[in-house]
Amino acid sequence: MSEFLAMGGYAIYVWSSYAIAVVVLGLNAILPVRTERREIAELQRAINARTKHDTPS
Amino acid sequence: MSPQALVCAVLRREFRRTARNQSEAGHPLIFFVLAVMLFPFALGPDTALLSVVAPGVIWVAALLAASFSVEGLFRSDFADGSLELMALSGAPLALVGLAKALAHWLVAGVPVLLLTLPLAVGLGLDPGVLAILMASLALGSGCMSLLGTSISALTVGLRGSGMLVALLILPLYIPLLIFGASATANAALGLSAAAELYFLAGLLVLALTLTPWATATALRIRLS
Amino acid sequence: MTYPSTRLDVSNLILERGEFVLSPALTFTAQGPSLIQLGGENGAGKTTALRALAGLVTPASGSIHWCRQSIDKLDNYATSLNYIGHVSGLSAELSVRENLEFIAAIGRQQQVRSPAAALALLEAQTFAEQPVRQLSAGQRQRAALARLALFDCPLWMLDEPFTALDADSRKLVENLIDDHLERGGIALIATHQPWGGRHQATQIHLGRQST
Amino acid sequence: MFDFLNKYASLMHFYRLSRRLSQWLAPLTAVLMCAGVVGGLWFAPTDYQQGDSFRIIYIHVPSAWMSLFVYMSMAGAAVSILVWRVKVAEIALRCSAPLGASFTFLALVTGSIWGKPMWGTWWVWDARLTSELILLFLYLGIMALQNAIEDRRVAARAAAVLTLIGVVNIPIIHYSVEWWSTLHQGPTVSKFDRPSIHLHMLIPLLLMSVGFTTFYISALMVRMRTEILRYDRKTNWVREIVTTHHGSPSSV
Repeated sequence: MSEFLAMGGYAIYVWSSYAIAVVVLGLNAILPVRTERREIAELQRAINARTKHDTPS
Repeated sequence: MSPQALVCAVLRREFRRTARNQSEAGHPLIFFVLAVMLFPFALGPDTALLSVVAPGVIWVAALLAASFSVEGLFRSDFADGSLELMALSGAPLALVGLAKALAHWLVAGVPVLLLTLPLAVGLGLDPGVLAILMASLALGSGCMSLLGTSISALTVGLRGSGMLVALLILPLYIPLLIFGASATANAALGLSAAAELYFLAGLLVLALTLTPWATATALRIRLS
Repeated sequence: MTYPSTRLDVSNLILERGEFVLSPALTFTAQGPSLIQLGGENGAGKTTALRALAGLVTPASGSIHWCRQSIDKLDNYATSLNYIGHVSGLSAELSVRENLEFIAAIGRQQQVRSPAAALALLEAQTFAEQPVRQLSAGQRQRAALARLALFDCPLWMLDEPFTALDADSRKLVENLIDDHLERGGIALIATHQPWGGRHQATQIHLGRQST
Repeated sequence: MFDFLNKYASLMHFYRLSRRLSQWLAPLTAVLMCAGVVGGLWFAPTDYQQGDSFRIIYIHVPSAWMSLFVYMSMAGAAVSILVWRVKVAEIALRCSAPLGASFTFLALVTGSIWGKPMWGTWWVWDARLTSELILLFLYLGIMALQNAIEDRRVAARAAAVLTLIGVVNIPIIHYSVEWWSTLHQGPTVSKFDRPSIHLHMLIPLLLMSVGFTTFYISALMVRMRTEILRYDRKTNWVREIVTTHHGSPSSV
């Protein structure tokens, strides 16, 4: 297992590349989902606020 | 209303406006000379080194001067409503864009070419290379004006569009810089610079055919 | 010389600007001599509506027909239209005459008078040589309206033409519009000032309604 | 045909379509990526020239390929914005730019890391890497222009024109950078010619490439749904979706 991790002496380069890939792709996966959830929550709040203050026209 | 008459009308108007506020038209030229003049202070006065660097320095300074001077091309037209008027006059907006680019080239491009002469001598560039530098800059400044007109039409009326135009336009100027600087570098080594000059001429023709459409579309978008 | 039969049909025009949908669907027909006044408080979309009718802005939905042809398929719509926005369209550095000469040179509309004659009609010839920068608002407005006398267009669209005009300049412009109507022209005016001319104006009120 | 396009490109239909699409696209991306990484790190034999450092290819090449693929799909969206005024294309253009920039950045970083063991320097002015660098600036330019204009519909159309200007310039930039790098470094074989590709090496590469593409589409879907909700927030179909949603997150 340890010689697998060593990557024939290029461990730093290979693993750092994969780590950066995980970070970049991870951010592109998680951040949009979080903004979507926040947007939905915001819209819910706006709708609740409007229905509460809606004077019957 | 023949196209030539339309182009002449736009040119006449641009020259009158430039004549009436010369200081504004002078700013990019002063910037160009200043930018080139900084390098002897940075690299030391010996012209042996300076003459090697001179073509690249002059090309980069010309690029920056063009990207700053092209920003204000439509600004006052957009503000005072004459852009709206030109769009509704029935005249082809692409031709107006082309005339504007030609006006910019004559007002900002040609003076940069003329200023290159004393600057190149100051940087110790020998006359053979200078001729090629002037040829490449002549073709290159044409492309700069055409491409710059389209990009400035895209950002007209936006606040802070000064830096925005430079940010959008410089990546697109890189091919011009590559062929322009390498043409002069080849000339300095005694090699023929024909290939690069042909490329620059090719880019100029491409810009002449495509950018008017882009300028017209961009202006219509900004007016909507 | 009267205009050939002219007709502007607008059917359920809906305009969108940023988040707002402007004006409930706009539908009207203007035929032969007719004056339409677009009313509504500031920001109700009068200018956007006028710009859409002029073809500058593409409406979200609805259609505009000039002489029974849709304006975006019509390439000579511009030659029959004289549009004056609330911005003068005159460059500050140039003199009034130079501006008008440029407008005459670039315009495809049918020119009937020399720039000097057009300026005289608007009593603007006294300051024709002054740069527009030095003009008062009323003078600049009259210089801008000189385009109405320069070209012969059956369709006029004026955005707030009477702002900054004193009483007799206003009378002057109203007469100009009335002459245009007598020759069978159509005029659309976006203003909330009352119309004092001879012809009867049909009112269209634009109310802004966010979606 | 255009009314059909516009009616069915309406945002509500697209929103529902993208929900269904995400349901199975996200797990597929995960499977493809894992298979590609496992294949690339374990099963692919060591390259006789570069040793194990060649395994960076499984990140560098797919992301470099994606940086161009995203720009081309943005150019397609740009044409449909300018010609047919399709709202969905406007939102697709706005949401694709950051993804394209991320792929380009990833290609740049992994490219220079890959170059380090071979040439001893972190950055080398290789033709392909330099073209990627300029492509990154094109993406940043499109994003900068979009943020500078408030009205979303005008911003989308302006960005569409800039994208088309960019797409014409990409081959010019690529060719002039090739010319420039051969001029200054001499016509050596470009450092990035892939090593003679062995079958076991090729399969993970294909898996990763398809995985990156499905990742782009599913990440784009999420971004677009957020944008659609914000765009149509006053309509009642959005109100009904939001109220029945109780905040359960949609999968990636």
